[in-house]
Order: sequence, then structure tokens, then C-alpha cells
Amino acid sequence: MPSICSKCLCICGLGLALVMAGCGSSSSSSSSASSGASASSTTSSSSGPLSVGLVLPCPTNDLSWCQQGYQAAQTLQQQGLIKFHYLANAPQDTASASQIMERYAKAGDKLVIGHSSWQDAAFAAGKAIPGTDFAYGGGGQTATNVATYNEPIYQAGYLAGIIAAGISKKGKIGGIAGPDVPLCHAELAAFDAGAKSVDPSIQTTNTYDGDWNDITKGKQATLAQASQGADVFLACGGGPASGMVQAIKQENLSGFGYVADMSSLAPKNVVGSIIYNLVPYFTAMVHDVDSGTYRPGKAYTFGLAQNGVYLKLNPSYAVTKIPASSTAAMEKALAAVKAGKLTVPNIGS
Amino acid sequence: MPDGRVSSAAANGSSAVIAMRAVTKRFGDLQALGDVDFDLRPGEIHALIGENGAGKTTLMNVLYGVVSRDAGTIEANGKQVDIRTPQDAIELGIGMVHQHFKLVSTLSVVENIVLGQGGHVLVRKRRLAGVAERISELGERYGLRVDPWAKVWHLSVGEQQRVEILRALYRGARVLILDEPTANLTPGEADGLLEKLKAMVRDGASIVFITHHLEEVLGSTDRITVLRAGQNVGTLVPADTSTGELARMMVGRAVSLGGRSRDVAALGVEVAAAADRPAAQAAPTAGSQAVLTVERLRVFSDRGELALDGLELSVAAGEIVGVAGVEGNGQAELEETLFGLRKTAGGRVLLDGVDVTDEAPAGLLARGVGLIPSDRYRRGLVGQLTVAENLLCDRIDKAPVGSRLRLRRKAILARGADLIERYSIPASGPAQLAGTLSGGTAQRVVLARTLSRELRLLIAAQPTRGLDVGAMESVWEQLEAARRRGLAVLLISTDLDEVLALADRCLVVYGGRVIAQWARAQLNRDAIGLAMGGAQPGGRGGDGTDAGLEAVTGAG
Amino acid sequence: MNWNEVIGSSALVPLFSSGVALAVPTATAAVGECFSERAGNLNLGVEGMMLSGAFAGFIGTYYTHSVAVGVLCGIGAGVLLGILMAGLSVWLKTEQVINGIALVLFAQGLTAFVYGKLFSTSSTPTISTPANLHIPLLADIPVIGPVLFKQNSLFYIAVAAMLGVIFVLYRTRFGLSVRATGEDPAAADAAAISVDRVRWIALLVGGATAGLGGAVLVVGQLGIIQTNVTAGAGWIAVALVIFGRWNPVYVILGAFLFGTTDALQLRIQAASGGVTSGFPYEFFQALPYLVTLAVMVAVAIGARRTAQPAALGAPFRKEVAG
Amino acid sequence: MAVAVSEVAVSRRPVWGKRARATINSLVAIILALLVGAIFISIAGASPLPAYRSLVSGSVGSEFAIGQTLIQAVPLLVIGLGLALAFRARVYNIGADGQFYLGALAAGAVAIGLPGTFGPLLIVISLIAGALAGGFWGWIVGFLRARWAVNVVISSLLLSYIATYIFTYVIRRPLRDSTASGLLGKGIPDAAQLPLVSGFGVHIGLFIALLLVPIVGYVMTRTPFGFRVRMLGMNPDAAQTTGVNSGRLIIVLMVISGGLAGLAGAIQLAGVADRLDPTLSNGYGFTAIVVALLGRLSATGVLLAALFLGALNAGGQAMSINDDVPYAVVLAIQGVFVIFLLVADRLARGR
Repeated sequence: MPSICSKCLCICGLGLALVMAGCGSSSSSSSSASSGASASSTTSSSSGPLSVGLVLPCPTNDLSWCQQGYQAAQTLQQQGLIKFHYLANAPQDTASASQIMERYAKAGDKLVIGHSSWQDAAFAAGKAIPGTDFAYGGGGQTATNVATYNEPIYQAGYLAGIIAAGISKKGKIGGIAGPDVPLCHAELAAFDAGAKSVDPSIQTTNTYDGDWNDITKGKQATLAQASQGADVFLACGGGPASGMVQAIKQENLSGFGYVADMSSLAPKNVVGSIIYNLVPYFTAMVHDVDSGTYRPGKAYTFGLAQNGVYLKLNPSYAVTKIPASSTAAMEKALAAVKAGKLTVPNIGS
Repeated sequence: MPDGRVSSAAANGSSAVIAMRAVTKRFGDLQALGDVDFDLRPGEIHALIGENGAGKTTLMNVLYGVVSRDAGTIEANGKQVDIRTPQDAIELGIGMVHQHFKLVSTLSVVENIVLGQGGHVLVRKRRLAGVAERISELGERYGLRVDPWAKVWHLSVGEQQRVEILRALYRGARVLILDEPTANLTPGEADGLLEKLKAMVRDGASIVFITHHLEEVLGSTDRITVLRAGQNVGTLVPADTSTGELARMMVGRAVSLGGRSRDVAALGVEVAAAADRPAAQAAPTAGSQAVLTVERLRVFSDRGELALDGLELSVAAGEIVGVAGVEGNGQAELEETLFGLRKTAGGRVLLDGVDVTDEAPAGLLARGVGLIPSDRYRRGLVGQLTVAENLLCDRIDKAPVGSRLRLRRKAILARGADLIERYSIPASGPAQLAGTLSGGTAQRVVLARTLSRELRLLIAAQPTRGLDVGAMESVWEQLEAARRRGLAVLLISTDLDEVLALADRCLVVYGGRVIAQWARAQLNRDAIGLAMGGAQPGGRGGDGTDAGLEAVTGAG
Repeated sequence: MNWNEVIGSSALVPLFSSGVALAVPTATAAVGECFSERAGNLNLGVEGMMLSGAFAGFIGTYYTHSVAVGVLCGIGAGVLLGILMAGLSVWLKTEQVINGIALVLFAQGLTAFVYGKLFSTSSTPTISTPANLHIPLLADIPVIGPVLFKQNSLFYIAVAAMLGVIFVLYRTRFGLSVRATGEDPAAADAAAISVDRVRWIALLVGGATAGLGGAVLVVGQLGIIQTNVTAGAGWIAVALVIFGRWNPVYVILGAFLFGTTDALQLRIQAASGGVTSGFPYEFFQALPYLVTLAVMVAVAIGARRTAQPAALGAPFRKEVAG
Repeated sequence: MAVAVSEVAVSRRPVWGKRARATINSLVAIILALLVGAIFISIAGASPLPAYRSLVSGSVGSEFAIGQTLIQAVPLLVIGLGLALAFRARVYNIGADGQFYLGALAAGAVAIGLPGTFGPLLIVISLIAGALAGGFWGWIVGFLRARWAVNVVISSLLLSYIATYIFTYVIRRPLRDSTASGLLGKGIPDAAQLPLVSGFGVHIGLFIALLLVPIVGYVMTRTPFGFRVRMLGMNPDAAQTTGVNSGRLIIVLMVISGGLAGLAGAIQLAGVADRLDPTLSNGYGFTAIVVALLGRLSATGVLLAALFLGALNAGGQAMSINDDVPYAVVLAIQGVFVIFLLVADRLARGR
């Protein structure tokens, strides 16, 4: 490799800079001059719909985490509550995430939501731009202008467990998750607890394949457990969930969708989905911003009681008949939770 | 349709098979060929001689389509032809055996032979078997026996050469170009090869034979063309010329290099006379302390075969010990092992009585061991670095050119220029890139670097391979100067003349062992030649040509 | 823990099927990469090629409902990137390592874009993976039968492709030229072989198999697509070529070893009670990489001479001087 | 491409200097890059000119923008310098990402473990710890290569995966942040965090990185060590024959490049993330390979390349945010730019 010569590189680099500076010279500042949805959003004021920036770590159609966030934002937009624009497939590292959130704030958004466990990114952005309100997912600390929202999805997992116990033929159910984080740990633990609440003899095995996005591993992990006797599954994480659903479809077993309604992926095999509904979260945040009660940042949590999470059964499920007793038990538990008589155990680790 | 037996139809009439007219070729500003005419008559062995860089190889590369000519015409059998690629040449029945063989070492002989040939898309075992049969037939016919199924890297140099020749014949070559074919053969093998060539000629082939060994030229060729500096300086018939005249034509001046017989030896003249030259007085007094002692050395080659099998030798201060032998008998491994570039499998290496077995090159350099590597481009020089850097790379962190943390660029250039001066290296300057040096100059750089160190032992491997007379001359003088300085010099060379000319003692390696040795007084060309073929004096015999090679591949 | 669940006789078939499933896409790509490396091309863009193949394959199947079309699309996408790679590495002779990595960047962005562009959030696309074919007789062989002869069509296509590549490499003139070109371009050139042409074709073959590998993964196994669906399989493929010492058969074995270890770790983990067992499951996940590395080192200790094509990664220029 | 080639033809006229031809070819390739990028942007339904405007203003248009570019460039620069040095000897370490994570892990562990009483010294110690950890991971690769000739590319890659698993384990178990429900490690104490440079909002890691440029440059070009590294890369046999201990040199190079990658991880941790974060690296380890090679393995070249890619990242975000260019397209365009820059560079030196 020829050694020290980077003239050509300089030429290229500078050349590129120059060419683009050429385009740039025509406008004084870029953040003001922009097109599409952002244009309107940047000029919006607190009177009209709130201008919101949404940063998504995954595609808006991942049938999971990001899709739920995106659709919730759309719902609010249709309700005229907000005007939002978003960035999907965002880089996950704190440096980039905080930059992107900061840029949205600079572009004029009043509320910037980092839809991932971007605590540090949100804090950094919040520090840099005190005038704007920020939020991030997953729960954790909060600051004056930084809130977080934390989904007790485990509560829905408990209900799923009750059903699972009813339809499991082999008395063995399984959990498939990415990394072992409190979110998933609690969900699978609740799944187990729910099942045991109706049938103490139920066995649960869990696999953590360590990857939020690896469908192949999720599928193979499910097949592995299936070969070891499990026949009803619950997943945690987009990759594991999609993989699990593909596996039960192939082996004609049963399983629950995760975060979004996954019944379309395997209409016959998906018993139901534990839905993570972001509408109440976003609505609450937007309301707080509008009414100036956002600060100091709160930790928003809406469980079964507030419809922040719920279990959506799939009518076309056809692997086996769900015993009426199970459905009844599930309804009973749900009512108890809503009435505050029952607290689903939250076992984070 | 490839056919080894050459149909004499091609060679009808006296018109030239090949006629090259006013061929010109420049590489950059170097005129490699200037208006060269060259005729090849049917059924002749035509020697093409000249110093290195005279343009012999370039001329033939033009004919074979490897190098494109800038001007001039080529006629084959009277018809104008345009040869752009080797394929064109092959189709015209021209075959070439390059000095550096163009064989893929990881493929088998048959695979190499069908490589790049047209024909069925599949390489069927059956078809290969047919080819192998054909090869064996041709081998039988011309005494070029070789195992068609052997992987090329298993073959000795001599065998690889046969493969090259067989490939050319297999492809139906009527015109065969051999570039320095005898360079790595024993005298016996060389004679054998010439016999085989004669056989081919009897079958109607025409052969161009590039060499700088005048002896064999006079002995066994029909015509001789001499090139000098890209010019054809004449075509003669052996009968009415002499080595002296040819040498003069080649070098361009009277060959009276100090009138010492070894200089003529360089040009291939019988050297027995050299035995009585007054070098003996420089020879060490008997029983003087050995600087290098090698005991029962066992070393594996890259092929995992035993390349050195209990080799023993010793070199005393102030003597040159010559190691003669046919390429592939362990010389390369010996060179590498003695310089710590290859791990030993047994035995010891002592330097002044200290055990330095398997010591790294860095350590040996510090102990005063110097190596002139056989492959000067691979081991000796870094082409992308300047001459100065190459001259000083082994001491780059020492004053005056540098310290542990710093290179002094000016000092490097100055010191480099100084060495260039002192060792009269014909380089354009210290800043010239080593990659652009001619073979002779490159070797001078290597010598300068090595000899400008504090040395006890100098290992010189093939120090003059591919060098022209001038360069050869200066290398030899420097080796003798080293001896006079009291260094122990180990000369590993496949060029028998070189060993005969320089060595105080001569060893012959064969199959990884020293099978014979002579003191200078008893040096005898024929005996050594036989030993190189594996025939121990009074020991086990060998027909000089083949027994040797088979034994080699059999080794380990 | 109950080892019977993991390697008991009843568990072997699912274990190995799972291992094969995990291995096949990677193996297909790796064999092709092996082919192009034997010609002297170092192609680090395999991950990008697999990813593109996966997407093209999925899209093709999704819109035409024909697996065959999907597979062809997947292969086509791989070939296109192969052309790009060849243009850079063979024609322009730019640094091969960087070509590959740039190619991956490019493919990742492009596929993510296409995914977002083509599929609306309303309906998440899925395709039905082809059903398993049971090869009569063979399928009844214990263990091997169900593992190798009860797979779907794409599995057999992949296997055929691998065997085809191996056949071409070792049994055809072109394969001979490929092996010569990677080992000694100068000699090949002297034998009237067009080195650059051979390398072009070899890269296209590599691209095609990588694309096929991606298609096999998505069309044949998952039936669902996602950004970065290949999750690093392409990098493993590159590693496996070196692991297999440039011998496609060893490369395939390596892929199977890797896949099976992966399948095994999933089972051990579940059988050992997962995270509740307190034993770090990351260890299980690292296992395939550890095993591969260990075997590599073992082989390296044993080996005397390197198997790497001598001219790997080095662009060929005809030398001017005669 | 076609255009670029015809350019070559045109510029063959003797009047053109080699330089001039080079410049023209490079510019042509760059214009092509911009055109291809423009096509992508249009397909994505945005308009190219404003998008490119954002790309520029978003990367160099303001103090903020420049700061963002620099933040992105720092890890690429630090890793890239180490890789450039190793690549000069043809030691192809492609496992920098893992070395980066281990460096961050060690730095974090030290910062969290040691009492805050160390004060600013804590920063120094943790950075050193990071470099050591990365260096150790590199050492393994170098040792395997020197001892048993195990291929560097594969062993560094495999070890990189293993490193990330170690990282996840540690932040999931011993050092996990109990307050977070996601996979997050503990935060590091303020004392261990790199102070910011006023104005640009860049941490002082930038200066460490910039300081490394002349140092590495000096080592590469002005020291016997750098000389031997070059020799090893150009002709390993000759290097050995003239006394270079190639085995040891390879180990040293792996330790250095691993160490710098580890240092980069430590800097990123202390300067940006402030906690052991599983998404600490944005693929820096791989992008840095591009940086090293685009920079033609020279220190200044690496600096330029790192700034260029940093600018592409920062500007890309602006492009996506202000002009609704999907971020995926931004990624694709980055790939296109890198590829064409390669081509430009090649054409500049003549095919």
C-alpha cells in the first residue's frame, strides 16, 4: 500500500465540500429552510396542534415497538392534538440519538420523544436545549424537561399466562426473549405466574437469545423449546417475537404476539397479542406540555387499568379451543387488577 | 491437434521458420531492442547469447507474444504474422520455456498442461488420463520422464523444466524457445538436455537456446546469434569461432579481466587450470579455529519433507567454503536455517563455539553474521524503499542515521550516498527506488549493506545468479576481499564455475547431505559434476542425470 | 439439567435440523465466497450481498407469490452487487477490503430504504415458506433422513448450488483457471488465461450464491423480512472461508459446526433453566465463536503450509518489462 | 463511471499535468457521487438541492453543526489511526469494534469501582484502563498470529463478537443500572466524565484525538519503528532478513491498534455516553476501517477521512430531519459517497 499521500483525498474531500457549499450558499440557514411535513411543524406554535418530533430506532412497519409508537403518534395527529414528524431507523448510539433529538428541538418541536431506552441521549439533549421538553422510553431517571414512559407489559403477560395454562396440552410453556432486561424478565415471570395461578403444575422454560432483532435465532430458540415439549409461547423483543410466530406457524403450536397485534402473521396460531398501547402515554404528555404541567419530568406508567397495555385475543385462533374456564379466569384477573384487588408481581430480575 | 512428434512438413525448404525483421522495443527510456533481425531455420538449434540485459529474453518474449514490439515484423514459414498474445504464438506452433517457470505450483503436472487450453468444458479424469499418457509418451521419446500426477511443488527444478518443455511439445510446438535452460542443471544434466534437444530437432523441431555458457553453445548448436545492448552483433557458425571471440562480441571489449583464468571460467571455459592459481596461499593454516560449525543439521522444507538430513560442515576464518550442488538439494533451506529464517528439526549450529541454533536473524546480525540472500529481490531489497534506506535498514535505529525514537533523513541520504560511493554502486543516487535497479546494481546494494557491517561470517547464496560479467567480476572480488579480511565465507552456489573459481574447499550437497568434498588442490570438474548428480566418489553411482533427481524427490 | 432433552436420541433430529437450518444460508454464501477467493478476490461485501438477496428474494416472492421468482430475484440482487464489487476490485483495482465494507454500508441503507418504501404500516408483509418435501426412502434413514431429506425446496436448491460450485471449481476447465488465477496470476496469464475475466466471473458467482443464501434464509426459512435480517451471517461466511482453509467442503462442515453449536446453545440454555440458572447465557451465545476460533487455532497449530491463495486480495497487473 | 473514463481519455492530452488530470478525475467521480445521491433523494420523494444544503449546513454550517461533526469524528479518528498503523504492516485488524467495547467496559469498571476521591485523575486512570483492555484483546490476536500463524482477519472478527458478549454480560449482571428497565449499565461518576469544550459542545476527547494525529504520524514516518512497520508491509521476507522480528512487531501492532480502539471506547464512554451503554458504538469499529483506508494509511489522511465521515453522519441527520430524507437513504448515500471517493482516489492516481 503506497504510504504517505493523501493529496488526492484532500482534493476529493474539499471538492465535495465546495460543490455542496455551492448549493448551500443560496440559503442562509438550513434549519429554517426545509420542505415537507417539517416545514409546517417548524412554524407551528403552542396554540395549534403541538409540534412533536419522534425518533424511532427501527422501521415504522416493524409490527412491533416502532410501529406502535408511530401509529400512536398518527392517532394523535388525526385527533388534531399534534403535528409530528419522525426519523426511523435512527442510529442507536447515545451520541447520534442525542444529536438527532437536539436537531428536532432546534427545528422547532416543542416535544421530542426518543422512542427507545435513550435516557442519556434525552438528558444530553435536555441539557443542551432547556426550552424543549423531551421524553424517552423504558423508564429510568427524569429531569426538569425530561420525562420517561415505562410500559408494565408484564401485566398483560400475566393474563396471557392464564390462557396459556388452559390451552397447553403438554403442561409446558415457553418464553423467548432477546436480552435479559427487566422489561422482558418481568413479562416472562408474569407469564409463568399467570399460568401457575390456574395450574401450579405448569412448567415454564425461558430462552434469552440476546438479540432484540434476530428473527432466525428467535425461531430456532422456539423450535428448540418445542422439541423439548413446550407448546405455548410468549416472546419479548421484535426479532424473537417474529421468529417465535414463524416457528409456531410451522409447527402448528400456539403463541402470543408481542407489543403489536401479530395475529396477521399466523392467524391460526396466534392466540392473541399482548398489546403495548402508546396512545394514552403520548396523549398525557401532550396534554402536560400544552397545560404547562410537563415539568418536572414524570415517569408515565399506564397498565391494564388505564389500557396502556392489554391482551387482545385473536378470534381466528384455531390450534385448539380455548376453554371457557380459562377465558373466565382471565377476565376475572383483569377485573381484579382494574379494581386494584390484584397486583401482578413485577419481577424485574 | 496437439502432437509431440513434430511433422517435418513444417520444416520443408530452406526458408526460415521464423524471421524477425527490425524488431524494436523500448521500456520507458531504455532501448531494449533496436532494429534486431533474427532468423531461425528449420531443424536447427540456434543459440542466442549475450550478457544479462542484452535483450535476449526480450527478443524471444516478443516472439512469444508476452511483450509487444514497438516496431518490426515477424514472419512464420514465410507468412507475415501478428503475434499479440502467447495464445497466438502457441497457435503458430511456437512454445517457450521461461527461465522462471510459469507453472502453478499447487496444481498437478497434467492440470498445468491443460491449463488455459481449449477443449471440453469439463476436466474429466478420463481425459486427464489421456493427457497423462501423452505426457509419458513424449517423456519416453525425449527422455523427459516426470510423474504426470505429481503436484508441481513436489518437483525439483529440473523436473519442473521438463514439465515446461513437455507442455510446449504437447501443445504442438514446432519452434521451441528455451531461456537459460541449463542454468540450474549439473553439467551431466545439461549435456543430457542437449542430447534430448537434438532428438527433437531430428523430429523436425527448431530450437532457440538462450544462454551465456559459451561452452555448451560451441559444443552443440548449429548457429549462434550474439546480442549486445539490444543490437544483433552477428550470427556465426560454431566451427569458425571461439569462446574468446564470442566473449569479446558479448562484452564488447577484449576479455582480459586481469588475465586471471577464473574470468574466462565465468564465460564457461574449462576451469581445471584454475586449480593451480596462486590463491592457495590465502587458504587457512590447517586446524585453525572454525568460525561456523554445523553438526548433524536436520531441517524440514515447506513441503514438510526433510530438506537437510544430518548435514555437517565447518568454515574457518579466512577461507571460502564452496557448497556446490544441483538446485533443490537443500541449499535454500541451508541458507535460511543458518540465518535463523527457518527452524531446525535437529542438530546444532555453532558460531565461534557458541550455540546459535534457531537464533533469530536480529541476533545473528548482532553476532556478526551476514547474508547475501539467493533471492535478492524477495529477501534482499524492499523495492518501494530508496537505495539509501535499503543500504541502512539493518542499522536504521543506530547513530548516525537514527536513534530508537528518530530517523535522521538527511543523515540517511548522506550515509547512503557515502556507501554508494565506497562500494561504487551505479545507482542514480541515494534516493533512487530500489525496485528500479538492475540485477547487478541490486546485488551491489545488498553486498554493500552486508559487507559494511562488522562481520565474522559471510553467507553468500547464489551471489552472481543472473548477473552479467561486469557485476559478476565485482561480486567475486568483494568475496575474495572478505576472505583476505579474515572473514569466514560460506559460498552456496549452483554455478559450478563460481565454486571452482573461488572456493578453498568445495563441498557437494546432495539430498540434504554433504556427500563429497575436495580441498582446492584436488578440485576436479568432472568428479564434482558426478557428485552433484548423486554419485559419491567410489560410492553409489548414478547416470548423472536422473538418479539424482529421483533421489531428491525421494528424500524425507 | 436434563441432558437427555439436549442430546438425547429423541433430541438429536431436531438439534441437527436446527443446526442445518442455521448453517445453510451461511454455508451457501461461504461456498461462493470461497470460489471468488480462490480466484484471488477478497470480497468482504458478503453481508451486503446476502442482505440484498434476502430482500429481493422476499419482495419477488411477495409480489409474484412464486418462490422460484423470489429465488431468482435474490440471486439477481447478489449478482448486481457482484458486478459493482468486480467493477471496483477488478476493473478499477481499488482496495478490496474497503470495497467490501463500503458495499455493506450501501446495501444496509438501500434495503432499509426499500423496506420502508414498499411496505405500509397497515399490513405487515409475510410470505408462506415452501412446504417440506419428503424424499422417498432417503427420508426414512434414521437421524440423517429427517435432517437432510425432509427439507423444503430451497434447501435442496442451496445444496445443489453448493455442489455445483464445488463441481465447477474442481471438475471444469474454468475451475482450473480459477484455482490457477488465485494462486499464480502470472502463470495463469502465461497460459493464455484472462486473469481479470476469471476474477469478474468468480465475483459474480460469489454474488449469486450470497444472494441465494439470503433468499434461502428469508424465503425458505423465515417468511418474514426485517431490516438487517441477516444479522451478521455474511461476516460469519467470510470467516468460515478462512476457517475452512479455502476448501469448500471444509467450509460447509465449518458452517454446520457453527450452526449446530448455535442450535445446541439455545437448547442447553433452555434445558438449564435459562437465566434462572444464574449461569451467564452470554457464554452460550459466545460458544459458536469460541468453538470456531478454537478449531481454527488447532488447525493452524497442525498445519505446516498455509492454504491461502497466494494472490488473494492482490490486483493483477501485467508486468511491462520482458 | 463512463463519464469518468472518458475524462481520463480527454485529459490524456500532453498539455494536461498529471495533477490536473488527477483533480479532474476526482472531481468527476465526486460529481457522479452527488448525482447518484440526488437520484436516491428524489426517489425518496425529497428534493436534492435543499437536502444537500442541509448536508453541508448540518455538518459545517454552524458551531453546533461543527460540534456534531467533531463528536462523530473523534472515535473514528482514534480507532482509524491505530488501524492505519497496523494496516501498513498488512496486519488487518477488523475486530476494532470489540476492542472498543472492552475498552469502554474496563474504563467504566474502573471509573465506577474507584472512589471519587481520585478527582480528575480518575479520568486518566480510566482512559488508561480502556487502552489496556483493548490492547489486551488485540494482543490475543497478535499472539495467535505470531505463534501459530492464525489468520488475523478471522480471529480479530470472532474475538470482536466474543467481546461484545462479555460487555453485555457485565452490564446485565454486575454493573447493570437497576433503575433502567432496558439493557443499560451503570453510569460513571461525574469526576470520570470528560469536560466539554465551551461553544462547540465537544468533549475534550477531541483534543486527545487531535494530539494523537501528529504522534502517530511521527511514529509512522519518522521513527525506526514506523520504518520497520512499513518494511514488514512492503516485503516481510526482506524485513526479517534485515533483522526485523516480524512476530513481535505484529503483536505490538495489534496491541497498539487494539489499545487505540479501547481508548476510543473509553473516550466515547467518558465523553458522550457517560454510562456503559450497549449501543455505545455506532459501528465505529467497521467505519474506522474505511477511514483508515480512505486516509491512505497516513495520519493526516485518517484525520481528513474521519472528519469527512463524521460530517456525513452529522449532515446526514440534518438532511433527514430538515428535508424528510429517510435515514435509510442517508445510510445508502454514505455508502455511495465512500465508494465513489475510492474511485476518485484511484482515478487520481491513474488506474
